[in-house]
Amino acid sequence: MSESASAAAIGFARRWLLPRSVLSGMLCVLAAFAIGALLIAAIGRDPVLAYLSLFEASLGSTNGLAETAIRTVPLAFCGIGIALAFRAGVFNVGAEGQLFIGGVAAAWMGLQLGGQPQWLVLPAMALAAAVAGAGWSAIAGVLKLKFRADELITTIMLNYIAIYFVGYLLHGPLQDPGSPLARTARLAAEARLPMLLEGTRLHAGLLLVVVVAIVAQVFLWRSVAGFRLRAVGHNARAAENTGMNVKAALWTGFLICGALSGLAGFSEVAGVQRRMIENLSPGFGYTAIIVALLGQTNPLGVLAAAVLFAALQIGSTTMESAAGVPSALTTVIQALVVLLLIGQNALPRLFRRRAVTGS
Amino acid sequence: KIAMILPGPITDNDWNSVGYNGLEAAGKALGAEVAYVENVTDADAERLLRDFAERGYKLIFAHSFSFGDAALNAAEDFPDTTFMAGTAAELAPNLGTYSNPDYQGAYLAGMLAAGTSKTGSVGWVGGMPAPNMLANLHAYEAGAKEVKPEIKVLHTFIGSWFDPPKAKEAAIAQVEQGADVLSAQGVGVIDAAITKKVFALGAMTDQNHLGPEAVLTSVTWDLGPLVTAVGQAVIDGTWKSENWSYGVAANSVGLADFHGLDKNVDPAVLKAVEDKIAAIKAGTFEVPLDTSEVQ
Amino acid sequence: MEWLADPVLAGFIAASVRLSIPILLAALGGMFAEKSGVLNIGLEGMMLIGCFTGFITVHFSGNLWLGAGVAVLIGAIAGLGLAFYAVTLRSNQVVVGIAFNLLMLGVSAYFFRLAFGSGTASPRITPFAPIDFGPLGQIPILGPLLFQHDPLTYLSLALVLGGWLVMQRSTIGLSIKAVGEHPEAAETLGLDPIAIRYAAVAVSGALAGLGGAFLSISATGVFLDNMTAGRGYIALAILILGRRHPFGVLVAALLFGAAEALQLRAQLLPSGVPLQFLIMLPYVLTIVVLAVSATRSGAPAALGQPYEKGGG
Amino acid sequence: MRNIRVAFGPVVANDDVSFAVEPGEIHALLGENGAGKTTLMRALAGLIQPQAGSIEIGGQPVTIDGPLEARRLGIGMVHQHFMLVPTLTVAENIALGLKEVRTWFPRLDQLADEIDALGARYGLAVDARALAGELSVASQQRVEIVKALYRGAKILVLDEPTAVLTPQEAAALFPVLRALAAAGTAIVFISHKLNEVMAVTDRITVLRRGKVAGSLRTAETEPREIARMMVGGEVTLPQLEGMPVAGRPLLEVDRLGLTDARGVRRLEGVSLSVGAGEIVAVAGVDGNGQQELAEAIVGLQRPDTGRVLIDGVEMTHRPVAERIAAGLAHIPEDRHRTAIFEKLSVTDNAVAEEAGRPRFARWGLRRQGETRAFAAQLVADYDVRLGSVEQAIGSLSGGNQQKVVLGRALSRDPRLVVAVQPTRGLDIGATAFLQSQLLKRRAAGAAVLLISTELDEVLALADRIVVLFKGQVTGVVARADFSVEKLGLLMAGRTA
Ligand SMILES: Nc1ncnc2c1ncn2[C@@H]1O[C@H](COP(=O)(O)OP(=O)(O)OP(=O)(O)O)[C@@H](O)[C@H]1O
Ligand SMILES: Nc1ncnc2c1ncn2[C@@H]1O[C@H](COP(=O)(O)OP(=O)(O)OP(=O)(O)O)[C@@H](O)[C@H]1O
Ligand SMILES: [Mg+2]
Ligand SMILES: [Mg+2]
Repeated sequence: MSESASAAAIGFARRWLLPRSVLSGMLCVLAAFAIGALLIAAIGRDPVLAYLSLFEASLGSTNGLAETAIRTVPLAFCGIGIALAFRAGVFNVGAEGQLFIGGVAAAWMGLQLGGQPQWLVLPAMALAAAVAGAGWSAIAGVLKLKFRADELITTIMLNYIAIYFVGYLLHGPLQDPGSPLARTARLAAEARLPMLLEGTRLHAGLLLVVVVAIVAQVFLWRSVAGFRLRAVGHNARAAENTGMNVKAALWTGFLICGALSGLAGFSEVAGVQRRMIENLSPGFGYTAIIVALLGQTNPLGVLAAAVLFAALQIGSTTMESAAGVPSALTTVIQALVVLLLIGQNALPRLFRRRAVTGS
Repeated sequence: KIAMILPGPITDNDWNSVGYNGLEAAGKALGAEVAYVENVTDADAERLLRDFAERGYKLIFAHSFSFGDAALNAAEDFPDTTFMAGTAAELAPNLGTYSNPDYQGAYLAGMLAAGTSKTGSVGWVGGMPAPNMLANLHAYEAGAKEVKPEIKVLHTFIGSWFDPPKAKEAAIAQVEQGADVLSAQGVGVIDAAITKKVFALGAMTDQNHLGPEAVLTSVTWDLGPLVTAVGQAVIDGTWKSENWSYGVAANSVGLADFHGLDKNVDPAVLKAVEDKIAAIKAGTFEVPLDTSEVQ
Repeated sequence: MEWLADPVLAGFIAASVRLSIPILLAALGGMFAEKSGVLNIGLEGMMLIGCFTGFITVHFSGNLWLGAGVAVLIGAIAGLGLAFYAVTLRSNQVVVGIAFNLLMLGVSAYFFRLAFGSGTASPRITPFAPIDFGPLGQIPILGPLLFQHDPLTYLSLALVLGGWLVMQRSTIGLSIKAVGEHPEAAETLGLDPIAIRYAAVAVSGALAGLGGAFLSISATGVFLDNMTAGRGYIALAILILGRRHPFGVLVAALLFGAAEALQLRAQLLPSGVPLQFLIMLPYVLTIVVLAVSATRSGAPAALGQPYEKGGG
Repeated sequence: MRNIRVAFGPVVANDDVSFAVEPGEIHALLGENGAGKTTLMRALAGLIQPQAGSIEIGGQPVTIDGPLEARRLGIGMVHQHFMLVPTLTVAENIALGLKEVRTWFPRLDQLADEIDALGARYGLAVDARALAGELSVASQQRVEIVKALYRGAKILVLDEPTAVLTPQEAAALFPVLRALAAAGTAIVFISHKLNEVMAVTDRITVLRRGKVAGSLRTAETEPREIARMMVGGEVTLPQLEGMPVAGRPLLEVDRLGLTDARGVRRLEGVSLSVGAGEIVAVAGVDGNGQQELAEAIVGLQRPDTGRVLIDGVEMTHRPVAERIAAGLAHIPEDRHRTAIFEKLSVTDNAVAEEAGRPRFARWGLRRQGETRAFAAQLVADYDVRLGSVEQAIGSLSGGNQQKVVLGRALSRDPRLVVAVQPTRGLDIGATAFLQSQLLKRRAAGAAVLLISTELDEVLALADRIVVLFKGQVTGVVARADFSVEKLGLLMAGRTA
């Protein structure tokens, strides 16, 4: 398989757009739903009603599509960041913590700049979020590059630390004056992302993430820096031998992931919550790991995987409210979709091998 | 049609169970169709509120202090739907709030704890320092101090809502520091009381079955009357946007049966508690509400 | 020397041990998987399913040991499921692990509701009780460290010793290490890397399952959704901190447990340190220890790399 | 083995191959890179199943369905890439998979004694208690042989055993092989070095493109004929001609000292210089600091004392990129680890060093057309055999990978070439080609530092030879004074 941009685009199209693979992907989703249907029936609920409401809530209505798009934004931001880090050989699973840090930085900046024009406030907030997220990620970077501490572990630990640290800020210095709740004051109108669609909550973060996905795709497959990033990820020693700056590529991996996850925090704060809250993310940063890898660590693929996951998550909670399916079951169905999808990716390869080496 | 979104699992024997039970009770009482979603995160809250509103639910409860914003936003877009948010700061014409008055019960629990303690130290274990938890803690402490001004009240926040093993360890640490009556604001504390052979005060529901020898009594909170009343008001068209509070005075918050363990409590204190309940009901005493941060 | 017998110190030591056991078991399991070359991110899910099945078995049978046994069995089966993906299908081990955790989270909560309904009065079982060693338990330091615990704790410590025997002293351990370092070489010598990896991941699931069961049938007597609360991920850190060696893992788990126990006690003192900083102590400590102690992490050469029969 | 056929998808690695080896015989299996030697032997060792053909052992038809069955039949194979687990001891490596070793508390001490005894019997000194990963390459080789013997090998296959050995080590291996043969073992010996084949084998079978090209008695043939049979044409190895025209020094190494990560002193006070139009060779037994020297010059390791100057500019602590910009090209020893990105395309590998140059990039974006054209040119110029330049380089044979590395290094007209073991494991054709390319660079006025353990290669190509022993220079010999004896002494650490 070639790794050039055009071939990647073909690969992407083949994976996501051509009927055959979409068909088999759909089959997986259907199979997961079929198993889910049995479980739903087992507790005496109506699977048909459940799935109708799932579809309706995620893809079958304007509002559903908008909600799916809203959920796509943080998943795709984090997922693309994680994907680029993985490409550089950096196993950064700290998106969750970076998102929280980015969110709190965005809210802080938004409150500082209250009253300034929107064209100034929003970019400043985004910048603050990206810088803060990258800075948080840089802690893991320093630990890895200076102390050789495994980033898979340090980033998990840093997630906990970030969340508690944000908790401290929201209970302390940044707490909304006059409120006992752990949250910042509400952001002024200039500090909120514009809405895209009347009657829905869809905000401009979607445009931002689509742009980011396209830029990331071009960066990864067409730019020299992206090439070096991939090369370092494949073989750091050879990269060094060919004069590439290995540390720079690893830092890129850490910082991009942190910055994009920080932007996820920004878009949640400025687009959805309109302030920083203690539970900003229900595990976006962790789900994004699955999203990144299901998307083959290809920015556009990640975007597609994020849409799939967003639709699934949106739809499945509605399934709970509309058809009385316990949320536990919707979690099961999500996991089954992932497992069947990766199984479907692997199985044909397995059979092909068998056919060749078999005597 | 009444709906509710809850921040945690309805099986928690705690906050979420109370919400769920209240909803069920109101559903039965009013003959209303009810629906709920559990384990709702702040990120999902607004969407689910809108979702319920869109699907024709006329009364929707956002059963968490952190859903206030979400409810406010949803209320704006669905003026014909009535929203009720748990301890919301800002209200709208179609958004009311209801408070969690279990701190009133906590005051009584504090009195009982002080009246039971032999060591002069009592404990309190909670999940996260949220306003209702802080109110509960401060009231508990005030209640204890009313009975024994010199009493020491130990408190620990374990840093998450649901982590029974950790809550148990936190409680054990308090016992080792001398506490011999524990207020259990989370699963696990009663386990510690059983292991360490001290008393625990249950919360939200009668938790005596979790430790028949250890659970002195529980501060119960029954949301049924409130949900039912709100529902009735909506049906009647008499609903008003205000703070609905059903506490001790409305028999929504109270103490569960002692299951025979009241012999361990100083009779004078038992009497004082009963008087206090009467005073609250009569309106001659108001339990102080204090949600300031600790430390 | 007064402080040696101080009850607060004794309580602290005993609590450190109790808090460390679940993570210890999961990390020990993780060691088997990783030594054989499979990254088991699914420890969290395996703990949770063990926590649930252990609880429910004890609830319906009343037999604590049966509960532990079922947790081990179900954990092992979950391990085999993960191995099917990681070894046979050669899928990305991180995605598979995370997906498994998601699955177990859903499955345990769903079946809990199926078994007990959505009502309020959730059941409680009587957990393992500490064994009474009489005066032995009163020995300063050693008493709370060794003689105040329940049978499952001693089983866990025995498993550390067993893990050491298997890993460092037996032919089985040799084969596992060979498969993790150089599966191709192992295959040329007639070992079956695939089968060995399956077995190692199953063992890791079994141990994680037991670690999870410890939470529900030893540490407490209840089960709650997502009761493991991230301990499976902590175990991954402990595993690396302990350099994938049974004794190293034991020390690292104890250290983490001690930090947790300390944190819970520090909250009771008027220290003026914000609460959140105390709560994050164990995590910060883990990072610091990792940073000062990590030279090379010494991961098996083939860790995370799927193996294809007949050479890669 | 009769009429064996093995195909990997469209690639037919063995086509109707028949091959026989008798007890007590040392049988050479020869052929160019990719001719199918390794594949044939892997089929014998039960690691792959042939699609057609039959195998007989001692006259009995057998089916070898796995390594265990192969072992039962007395087949032992020493693989081209060693099959040792580096983190285990020698004894543990040998114990792996042995049924005879107890499951609990294996008798490793007893095993170690047996291994030592077995080693002593055939003159294969191994330390059974040492970690395999810490042994020298030659010792690992011996361990592999002992491992096969301990498992009762009656048929011993050695796949390019000498490719990684020094001449002395290789020479030391031959008596062992003879002793084994004398004891009745049948030995298959795969090598690209015809002199060794002539010296040690009894019979020769040559494969060409998966088919048997011929089989003959060693005594009745000569290298030229074998080579012809292998490639199907004439080949002669190039030889240095003409006097050195040494111009200004392009590489100066000044009292270099280096300590490795484990704290071992690898280089001490090494000084040398290479002038324009000169080939300086660094000779020495493997592991005497050659790799460290090369890496310090290239910038992959940081020396702690001394200086490195490229074209008069101090580069001791400068990044690799600056050295490349100053005209350095590196052909590293360990291709897979240091030179190539196996999963990236041939194109990407070909431009890895220059991807950021204006020729290949504009505004930070890569210029696809230019890049691909360059790769196509390189493939043509250096005779790389492949399907498409967009193929992953890892799917090329080792020899062809090496050609891409060579092309990448030389196509930008470097002024200084550092080549480390550039012909290791290559067949004659590829070796001749590579050596002629180095000579071409010399003629074009570049400085070439050739680091090699192959004495023949060094003697044929170098203007001067610097000998390293234990990280120190034990002597510098000019071309006029070349002699094998002299070099041998210097390599053994005796300063003349
Ligand atoms: N596992 C495999 N999958 C696909 N093709 C293979 C595989 N192994 C070998 N081949 C192909 O089989 C052919 C013969 O390879 P083999 O390794 O036997 O060559 P060789 O004679 O040992 O070469 P060398 O001298 O380089 O070691 C080559 O063309 C190679 O591409
Ligand atoms: N999994 C595989 N798929 C496709 N081809 C393979 C595979 N494994 C090995 N090969 C092919 O096998 C051939 C021989 O591989 P091998 O490793 O023996 O080369 P090599 O011995 O390193 O070459 P050289 O001896 O020249 O250094 C190569 O052409 C390689 O492309
Ligand atoms: Mg070969
Ligand atoms: Mg070869």
